[in-house]
Formats: sequence, structure tokens, C-alpha cells
Amino acid sequence: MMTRKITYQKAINEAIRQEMAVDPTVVLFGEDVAGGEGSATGEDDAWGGVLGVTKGLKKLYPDRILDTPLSESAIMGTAAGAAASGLKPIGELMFIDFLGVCFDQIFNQAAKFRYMFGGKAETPMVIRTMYGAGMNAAAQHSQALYPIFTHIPGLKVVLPSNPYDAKGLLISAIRDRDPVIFCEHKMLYPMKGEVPEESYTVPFGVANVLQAGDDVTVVALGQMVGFAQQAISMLDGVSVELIDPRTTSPFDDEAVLRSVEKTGRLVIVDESSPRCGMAADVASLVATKGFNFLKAPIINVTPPHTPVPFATPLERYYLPSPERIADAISRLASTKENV
Amino acid sequence: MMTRKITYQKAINEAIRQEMAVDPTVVLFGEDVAGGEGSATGEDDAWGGVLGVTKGLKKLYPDRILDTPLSESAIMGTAAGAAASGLKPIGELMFIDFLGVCFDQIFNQAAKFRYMFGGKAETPMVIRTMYGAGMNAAAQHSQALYPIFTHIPGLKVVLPSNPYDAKGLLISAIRDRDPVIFCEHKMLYPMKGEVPEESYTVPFGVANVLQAGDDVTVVALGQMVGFAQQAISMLDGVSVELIDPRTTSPFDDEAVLRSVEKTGRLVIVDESSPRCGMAADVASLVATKGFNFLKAPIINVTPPHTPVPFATPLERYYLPSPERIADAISRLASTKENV
Amino acid sequence: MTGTASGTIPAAELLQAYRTMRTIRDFEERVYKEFQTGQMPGFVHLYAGEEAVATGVCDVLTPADYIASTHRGHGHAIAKGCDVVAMMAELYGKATGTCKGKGGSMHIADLSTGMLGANGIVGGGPPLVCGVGLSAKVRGTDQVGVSFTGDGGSNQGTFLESLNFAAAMNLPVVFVVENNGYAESTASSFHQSGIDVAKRADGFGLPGVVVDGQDYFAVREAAAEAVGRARAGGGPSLIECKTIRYFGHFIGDQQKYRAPNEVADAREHRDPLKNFRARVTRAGVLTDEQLDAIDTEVAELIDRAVAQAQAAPFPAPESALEDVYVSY
Amino acid sequence: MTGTASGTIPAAELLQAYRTMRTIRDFEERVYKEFQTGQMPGFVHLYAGEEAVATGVCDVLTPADYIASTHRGHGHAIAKGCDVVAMMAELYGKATGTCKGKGGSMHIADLSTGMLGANGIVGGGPPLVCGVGLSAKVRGTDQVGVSFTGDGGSNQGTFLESLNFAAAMNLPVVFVVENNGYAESTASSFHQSGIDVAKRADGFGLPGVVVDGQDYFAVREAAAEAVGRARAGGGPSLIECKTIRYFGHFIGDQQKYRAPNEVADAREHRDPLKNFRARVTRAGVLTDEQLDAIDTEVAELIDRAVAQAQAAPFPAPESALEDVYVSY
Ligand SMILES: Cc1ncc(C[n+]2csc(CCOP(=O)(O)OP(=O)(O)O)c2C)c(N)n1
Ligand SMILES: Cc1ncc(C[n+]2csc(CCOP(=O)(O)OP(=O)(O)O)c2C)c(N)n1
Ligand SMILES: [Mg+2]
Ligand SMILES: [Mg+2]
Repeated sequence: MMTRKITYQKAINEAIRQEMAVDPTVVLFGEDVAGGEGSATGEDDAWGGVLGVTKGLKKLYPDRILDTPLSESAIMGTAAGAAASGLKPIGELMFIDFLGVCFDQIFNQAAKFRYMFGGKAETPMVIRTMYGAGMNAAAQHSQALYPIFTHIPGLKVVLPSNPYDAKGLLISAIRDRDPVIFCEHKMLYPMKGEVPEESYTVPFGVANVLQAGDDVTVVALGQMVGFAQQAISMLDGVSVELIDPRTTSPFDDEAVLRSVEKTGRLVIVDESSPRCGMAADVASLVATKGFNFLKAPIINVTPPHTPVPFATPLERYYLPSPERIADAISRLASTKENV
Repeated sequence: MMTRKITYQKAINEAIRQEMAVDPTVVLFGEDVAGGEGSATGEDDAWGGVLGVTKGLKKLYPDRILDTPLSESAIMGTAAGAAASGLKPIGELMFIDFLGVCFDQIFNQAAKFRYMFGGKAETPMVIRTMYGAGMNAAAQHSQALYPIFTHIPGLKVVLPSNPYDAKGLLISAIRDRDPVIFCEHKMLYPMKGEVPEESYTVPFGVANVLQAGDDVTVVALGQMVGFAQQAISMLDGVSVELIDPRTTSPFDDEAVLRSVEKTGRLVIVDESSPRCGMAADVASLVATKGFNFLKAPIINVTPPHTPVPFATPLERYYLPSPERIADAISRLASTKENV
Repeated sequence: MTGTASGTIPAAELLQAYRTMRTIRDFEERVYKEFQTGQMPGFVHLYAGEEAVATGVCDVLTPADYIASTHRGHGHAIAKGCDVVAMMAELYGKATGTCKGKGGSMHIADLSTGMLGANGIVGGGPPLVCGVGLSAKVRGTDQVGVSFTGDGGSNQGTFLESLNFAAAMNLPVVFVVENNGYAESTASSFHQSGIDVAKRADGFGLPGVVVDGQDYFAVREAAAEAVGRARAGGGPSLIECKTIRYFGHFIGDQQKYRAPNEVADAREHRDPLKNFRARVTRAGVLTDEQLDAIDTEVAELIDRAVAQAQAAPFPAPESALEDVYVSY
Repeated sequence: MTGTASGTIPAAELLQAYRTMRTIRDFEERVYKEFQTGQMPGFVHLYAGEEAVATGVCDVLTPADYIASTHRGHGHAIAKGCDVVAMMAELYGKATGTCKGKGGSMHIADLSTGMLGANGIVGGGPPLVCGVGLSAKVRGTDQVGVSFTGDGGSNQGTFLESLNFAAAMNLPVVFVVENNGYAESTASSFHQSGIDVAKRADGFGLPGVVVDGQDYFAVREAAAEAVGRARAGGGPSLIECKTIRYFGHFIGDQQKYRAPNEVADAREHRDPLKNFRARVTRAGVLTDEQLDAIDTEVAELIDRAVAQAQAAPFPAPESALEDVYVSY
């Protein structure tokens, strides 16, 4: 009976709202997350975040939705320090591209507290951040830098690809007792999908098998899940198993290995840069732990090793396209069994 | 007739000194790179860097060896801005672990200038930085974070494993017209080796095949090259080809693929964290472009997905040991041909 | 000419200053309009209202000096001498653009004019001009580096540590703060407790002043002093310019955080171009006819820029692969 | 008791303050000695000479308050109530250490005493205490967060932006700057142009004061005022303590950047323990016998700590895999 459809953006807003309602220690802060702070004459909650994702929350929780100065290290440190001292903070890193001015607080502080302190700390914080290309936002506002977070022991990394997962994974993230990087793809905000009104969780480390198939396994993440679906719909006569890992750390090794055991063929579609990126990570998993299942080379479909360009034809060329994904799948499906 | 042996540390010092002698635009700066700045009563050049690597240079080039305030973003930005306006700066990031307070200047500024500006900029800078475990320096002073730099298009990443390469690669780095991250393993500083007195370069993107072999290819980086050599010396009857890529970006794909074509078996030994790390990157290369050469699963020998621990037994357990490497090689050598 | 240093500025320079401000204004008003057609992609932040700051500062710089700009960079680029036609093409993402379509509004740069780049990272520029300063010092030139930063950006650690860094290293650098009262939708009365940014300079030992950013002459005078000091080896300075932006934070911003009449009032009473015209005509240095002629020329220039930009080809898709490295 | 607020401090508290300072001093002197044997691994930064700062500040805090420390963290940890025996074991990398041997000198932490950790990253702590302050505010407690930062660290952007952040957000936070004149080998006369760090507070709108960090009473008085203000909702403050470190930057530092007599002079004339003893005995509040008794007790405690640390087992190698996540 699940019929209500809302956007990815609304699903995120709803997850925050529902968790704030049940847990008074949940607090959200960042630059312009409400908007209008300090303005004598204008509206409060004037923005609700740069793309309006947190709009409306300030009115419900005026003391727990907080605009901050433009100081990402202080914001991230505030999240870490608050998490270590009794809150469940959600700190916003407006664009993932800004990690360079505040990464220390995330990867050397929050991520390592528990380990460095001999297991005696908990740092239950969420960093909400926007990533990805497709909006002509150019090299400093379009990156898919989650491999950098995935690389860091102590962090969990979440990449919802649809509204249902966005809500359920965010509620899991807020309740989680470790630091979580929650990566929202800016092109997915308007995406609509069925989302239950009530609160629910989607667990970390459990991949979503969007469709079962026998010939080729496709692992796709974030925006690439939809691109892969488009690619699959272009193909005839290839039985594709499509897997969305949903979280890169923890990663559902088993789901991918199980699928490759069946298909023997793997295409990985990922929006992050290719070197030491997420596609390489998954390829390595299978080359080390699922090699004997493989019947053909793995194909990684990723952007090239370049920054994200601005102009539309360049950005289109940069991103893995449904056509390029379809081509990879059909090339792979047509390979003879190896050796 | 190459007989002079000097340490890795001295080789680095010599490279800087020789390049400063021939190029007046080379300038080196960072925290305590000379030491004693501002002290009314003590010695100038009191430190020469935290471990003494740049000792003695201040006396030769007092206006081009500069201590700075403790401000890594300003240091890295100074390198980038100076490189774009006529210098060949060497900025020091004392420990690679500190990238979190200054990464933006490296990855969003220096690395992307050329691309964002339509090919019209050159940013010939070097960042010298110290990395790696083995000194009980714990979680925030022992990391091997070069996969993060390798991930970024626009950067070059260099990891010398011996004194000869250290000198030749650093001279290449200083002369290079792109931003280069020069990663010095702190445990290698005392390592001695033959180093010509005269100036010479070691090119980027050209792997060093330390020994040829037929059964197993071992790719190892930095400190792990020596560990792999120890491992190989423990083995009997296995013919190992040992490859040191020397630079992770650019990476010598061909050298690795050529070797795996011959051996069919690959062990990758790397000190960086396993997820989206350098071992995964190399495994992915071979799984996508050299799959048909492979006769057995790739084995990655890396630290676990944990921060670097402090105590000696923990740190030893954390680092890939020669024993663990030897075990991987011999396990792999004994696998039957696959399929 | 009444009061201030304006009396000493040659008429030709004043005409040029007006041309620069008018070019910025018309460029921005036109971009606002063209953006609505949907042909211009990306995030665009307009500089209209703040023209006197970029112009007053850049007018005391030489082509060999460098500036590091912000996300709101069109005005700085124009004032530093970037080609307006190429800039417009860049905004359209065309192959003829300043950055061949790779950069867009937030990354317009032209090292040949000393424009070190707009910057998508708030606080990205101040560390970079420290490098310019060091470069000038080591090479023994008298070049100066100037960074522009907003009120919001002046809360970023990178800006603050650069103040100290430049002071300690005695670098020929000027930090210009464009305080337009808002960082996005957040007012500076909150985000910096309403305290003058210039006051921060004291704690690092560099001179800091506040000037009216709507007054070309005031800005230019302060800039001349700071730049002169830097050139002479006297180290860095900070200039805070109180200014106002006429449009939203980016095109599309509904601006509900502002009083309805805030911008209208400013356009009426604090407009840098109107102020300038009144000052120079009243003083009899320039005539309305001279200024009107510039208005006409600039309008034609902007028309031409738009027409050429629209007519220009997009970059070839595969050119996305070029320009990452000098060599690799 | 002459002058200042010291007259109002009960004798029992003064005895405790002395015990804390003596414990820090003996701990550090002993670590210095034991380190030479080669059994104690890693980088170790000693706090000796600066005891009055940590002690004066922490003595006005409750166990529910939090501190964020630095790479030179032993003194803060002891003053905030961490167990000295476990700390010593941690330095040896033993399983019984504060962090089970995972952290070492630069990561000693104990959240149960409000010690949020020493920190290997200079400038790492100030953002964290903003979080403590926000937490107290949102949960409606009167807890306070205090960060310690060195003169060198006060040039780091993270520190500077935290000052503004805490002021704008009106957080119950105190920023203590331990100005010992050096960042590693670099003198503050250069790296911050010799200007008081306290002056930086003005630019952000928080009160900033300079005190003699060798004087327990002066530190405590300033801390009491700042902490009291924070608890009462009056927002953040900055306290700069002029102090001196007796050892090198880390154990092994040859200290050639210092005048040969610098430390000897300070030990003679500016020693916080000597000063304290002179003050309280002269005022007749405590006797030499009482203080000597503490000296003896502390010496025994440190002996015991070393003996127990040396006897303790190393952690099991595989325990390296534990404590990364709460669950994964
Ligand atoms: C590091 C970083 N943080 C946040 C942003 C998003 N952002 C872009 S402009 C802006 C506000 C800047 O305000 P100000 O510095 O006053 O400049 P103005 O826009 O008023 O010219 C913000 C928060 C960014 N681009 N970079
Ligand atoms: C971000 C960062 N940069 C550099 C270092 C190396 N380092 C450790 S302590 C130190 C000097 C700190 O000086 P100060 O803040 O005055 O503290 P003090 O050692 O004098 O107590 C430096 C440069 C570091 N640990 N972290
Ligand atoms: Mg502003
Ligand atoms: Mg110091």
C-alpha cells in the first residue's frame, strides 16, 4: 500500500524532521541551513540550505537548526566535539568539494577518536554533504570525493541513489554511533519515489539488488544507478544483475561476490575519479576475492582522470553516460569464456 | 664507478642544494625548515627541518630557505601562488597527516589551475612531505595518505624507496612544470645507497624493475620495497619479479602489465589503507587491462582498515611484514593454473 | 574637484575608471537578463553594486601585479583587464571563452593580465597572494598581490591565517575585504558579531582601514596607500570596503532575508556610478557628454560580447581530456 | 595571603593545586629520564615549566566540563584528573594504558574526566570545544569547554576561525593560549610578529587578556572570570598565558635556537612551583612541611606509575583490529 511519492530532497527533510521529533539531542547546523540569521528586516528560514533541502525545519526546531559563520573547520569540529559530549549532531558541509578546508576535523579527529582513545569514545555524528556533476557547477562544485572518505578507517560513507533509501539511510545515519558521511547527489534532489510516511531505517552495508540477472553484474552508485538502469533498458538479450551498494563503508562484499559468482562478469559504474576511486576499490575486491568466478576482464566505467569541466558538452563527455555503460555491458556480455 | 654511499636524507638535501644552485627561482619554505627564526639569542638553521633533512641549506641560501608561521594553508597557498607567478617553490608539509588543514590549496587550487583556466596556467611546485609508519608516531603522524593525492587529477605523486631515486626523482620534481607531491618515508631517511654526486634525474611514470622473475610479480612501494626484498630473500624456489612503480601518478601501467603477462600472478604490497588505496588501484588496473594474463587471484598485502596504532606490537601487526609478504608470494606461487 | 586624492587623478584615468565601472555594471545586468533565457548554465554570482571596489583597487595596480578573486569574480576580472568578450563566451561555456569553456563563471582567470582566478572556494585566494608576494620578493620585483574576500570569507581560517602569515613574512600583499553585509543569506551582524573586519588586522600587526566601498575615490586612495606601502617593502595591509550587492547571492536567490527596499534605496543613494558621475561632473573634471559616450560604447561592447558568445562554437567534447597537466 | 583572589581559595584547594603541579613536574622530569633508556617509544613533548597554566585553568572546572588539549598534553590530562598510572603505562605502550596502548603521548584522552584528548594536530582542539559548548547549550547544562593552544597553534586557521565562530554562536567556551615563545624552534617574535595573541580577540568580539602563566593565582583568577562568564551565558573568552617550557620541543631537541641560560634563569626566577610555595608559605596559608609531604607522596606515585607501567603487558597484537567503530 505504499503509494505516496515524494522527492529525494523531501525524503531527506522528512528524515531529519522525524528524528528531531523523537530525539532532542539531534541538532543540525551549517551555513544557511535555515538562512536569514542576523537579518533585522528579512525572513528567518529564508533559504533552508542552498538548495532548500532543510527548508521549514527552523520553524519547528528554532533552537536546534542553526545557521553558522562560514567556517567549515569550526562546523566539522563542532559536530565532532558535540558528538563526543552528548549530542547527535548533523553538521552540513555544503558541497563535498569544500572538504579541503576542514578535512582534519573529520579524518584525524572524529574518525580516529574511538581508536586513539582505546575504544572509550563514541562520536555519533552525521555530515550531510552534496556531491556530483551534471549541473555545470564546474571543477570546485561537482566532485564525487567519497573515495577519500571511504579510504579513512573510522568513517562510514553513505550514498543514497533514490528517495526511499535517502530517508531510511539518513535515519540510520543519525541513529548510528559512529561518524557518518552522508553524500547527497545534487542531481537527485528532484527525483521522485515511493517513501513511507512513517519512520524506517535502511541498514548500512546491505546492498540493494535492483534487478536479478545471469549474464553480467553491474555495480553502480548514486546517480550512476539511474544511468545504469537507462543503459540496461537500451539493451536486448542481456540478463543484467544490477547492484547498488548504498554504502561504500561498510561495503557489502558478499552481495557483489555472490552476484559475480553467478554471472562471471562485472561492470562497475562510478562517478568518482578513476585513480584510487570507488570503481578501482570494487574491482580490487573481486580480483582478490572473487577471481575464480570471473570469466572476463572487469570493466570500470568512470569519468576520465581530469577535473570536472564546466560547459555542457564537456561535462556530458566527462560523466559516464548511459550509452557508454550500455556499450560496456554488451561488450562484456559478448566476450567468450576466458581461457 | 659509482661508489659513494649516502643516506636517503642526504640525497634529498643534495637534490635541493644542487637545484637551488642552478635555478635562482627555486625556494624552499615551511615550518622550521631552517629553524631558529626570530630567536634573538640562539642559532639560525637550528633544526633544518624536524628530522634535519634540510639542515645546512639556510647558510647557503639565506633568502630562499624560509621558516614560516605554523599555517599550512598559507604555506601551500604560497607555493601555489608563487608557482603561478614565476617561482619554482618547494613547500613543506611537515607530515602528510596534516593535509587536512590545507588540502584545499593543493587539490582545488594548485591541482586544478591549469584545467579550470583552459590550459593557460603552469604551477611548477613541489610539496615535500613525510609519511609512513614504523616510528610509534601513532594515528596522526604515521599515515600513508598518498592515495588521496593520487586520486586527484592534476597532481603528480612520487614515492622514492631508496637514496638514488630520492635524489633523481626530487630533481625531476623540482624541474617539473606541474604540481608534484613528493612523499618521503620517515623510516627510510637513514637508509644508505649509492648516489652519484652530480645532478641527475629519474623520470616520472617509469617503474623500477628491481629483479626479474617468472613466477610471481610483486609490486611494492616506498618502505614496502625493502620489506618485499626481505620477503623474497626468505623464499626458496620462487622466481619473483619485483617492481617499484616509483611514482603513483603518473603510474607505469605498462611495466606492471608486461610483468603480469609473463608471470600470471600478482602480489601488491602497499602501506596505505586498503579501501580505495594504492593496492586496490593496481589490482583494478590488472583486473581490467591484464585480466587475461592472470592465472590466480591477485593478493593485496596492506595494513588493515584501522588507524595506525601506537604501541610497538600493534604497529608491527599493522604494517605488512616481510613474513606476511613472503607468505602471500609463496601461497600464490603454489596455486595451480586457474580454470 | 572637491576634497580627497581625486583631485590629483588625471581626467583620462577617471574616464577609464568610469568605463570600467560601467562595463562591470552592464556586463552583470546583461548576464542577469541572459541567464533567464536558460542558455547560460551553472551558478552565477553578480558583482553589480560593488563596482567601485574592484575598480578603485585595480586602478592602482600595474599589469604585472596579481589579484586573487572570489566566486563573485566578474568585476575583478574586468577591472584587472580581462577581455569582456571572452568572459561572456566563458559564461556560455563556449570554446572561445577565457577558459575554453572549462571554467565558467567561478573560474575565470587570465594570468597574462595578472588575474589569478575567480575562486569557487571561499577563502581560497588569500593564501595564493601570499605566494605572489613571496615570488615578487624573491625575484626582486616590486609586484604586489591583492586578494579580494567577502565578509563571509573573512571568517574562514585560510583568510585569517594568511593575514598573520603575510605580516610575519613581510609580504607585499593587500587584503581587500568586500563587506556587503551578507554571506549568502546570513548577515554579518550575526556571522561576525557586527564587528569591522578591519579590526582583525590589529591582532596580526598589519594596518587595517574601513572605507566606503561605494566611493571610488575613497577606495582608490586607501588602495594607493596600501599598495604603495607593499611596493616599498612595508608589508601587508587590510582594507575593508563597506559595499552592497544589487542582486541575490546567485541568480535565482529569492532574497527573502533582505528588507524589500534595501537594494532600491542603495541604487538610489549609494550607487557607485551615480556617485562618481556626480563627483566628477560637479568638479568639472569630466562632462556628462563624455560619460554618456562611454555608456554608449560599453552598451555596444556588451551587445557584441553577447552576440559573439551566442554565435561561438561549443568546445569539442574530447577537449575535456586536455589541459590537465603540462605533461604526464 | 597578599593581593589577588588567592586569599579566597581554601587551603585544601591550594594543597590540591600544589599536588597537581608537583605531579605534572615529576611526571615530566621522570618521563624525560625514562625516555633515555629507549623503552619509551614515539614523539614526546614535555609540559614542565607550564604547570601553572593547566592547573590554574582546570582548578576552576568541574568534572563535567571538557578540555581539548595539544601535542603537549600530559599536564592538561593530569590537571583534569586523568589517572597518572594509566598515563605512564600509555607512554610505554602498554595494555593498561589510558588508551590501551593505541594512542601514546599525543592521544591521551579520558572522556570520563572530561579530557577530550591530547592532539597531534596543532589547532585541532579549538573547533572541538565549540562542539562542547554547543552541546551544553542545546542540552541546557552549564558545562564549559576549554581549549589549550600554543603560540604556534594560534596562527593556525582552525584556531582563528573558532574564535569568531564561538563569538558569533555565543558558546560557553574558553580559549587558553599557552604562549611559551616558541613553535618548535621558531620564535613568536617572528611567527606572530611579537604581538600578544590576546589582541586577536578584539577583532572577533570576545574578551582577551594576558596573564603571567608562571603564576598559578593569576591564571586561576583569569580562568575563573572567563569560565564564570561562559557558564552564565556570557559567551567565549581568550586567555593568553605567557609561559616557558623547560625542555626541548620534544625529547631529543638540541635547542640550539635558545640562549644557553634561558631555561636555567626561568627555573630559578620564574618557576611556577617555587613561586607558589613562596606565596602560600609567606602568606602562612600552607607550611613547608605540608608541601614537602606532598612532594614525597608524588615522588612515590610516580615511582609506582613507572614500576607498574614497566611491569604491565603489551597489548595483544590482534587488538590493533579493535576499537575502530562501535559497530561495522
Ligand atoms: C569553502 C566554502 N564554503 C562555502 C561556500 C559556499 N558559498 C559560496 S559564496 C558563500 C558566501 C560568501 O559570502 P561573502 O564572503 O560575504 O561573499 P559575497 O557572496 O557576499 O560576495 C558561501 C557560503 C564556498 N563556495 N566555499
Ligand atoms: C597541523 C600541524 N602542523 C604542524 C605540526 C608539527 N608541530 C607539532 S608541535 C608544533 C609547534 C607548536 O607550537 P606551539 O603551538 O607554540 O606549542 P608548543 O609546542 O610550544 O607547546 C609543530 C609545528 C603539527 N603537529 N600539526
Ligand atoms: Mg558578503
Ligand atoms: Mg609554543
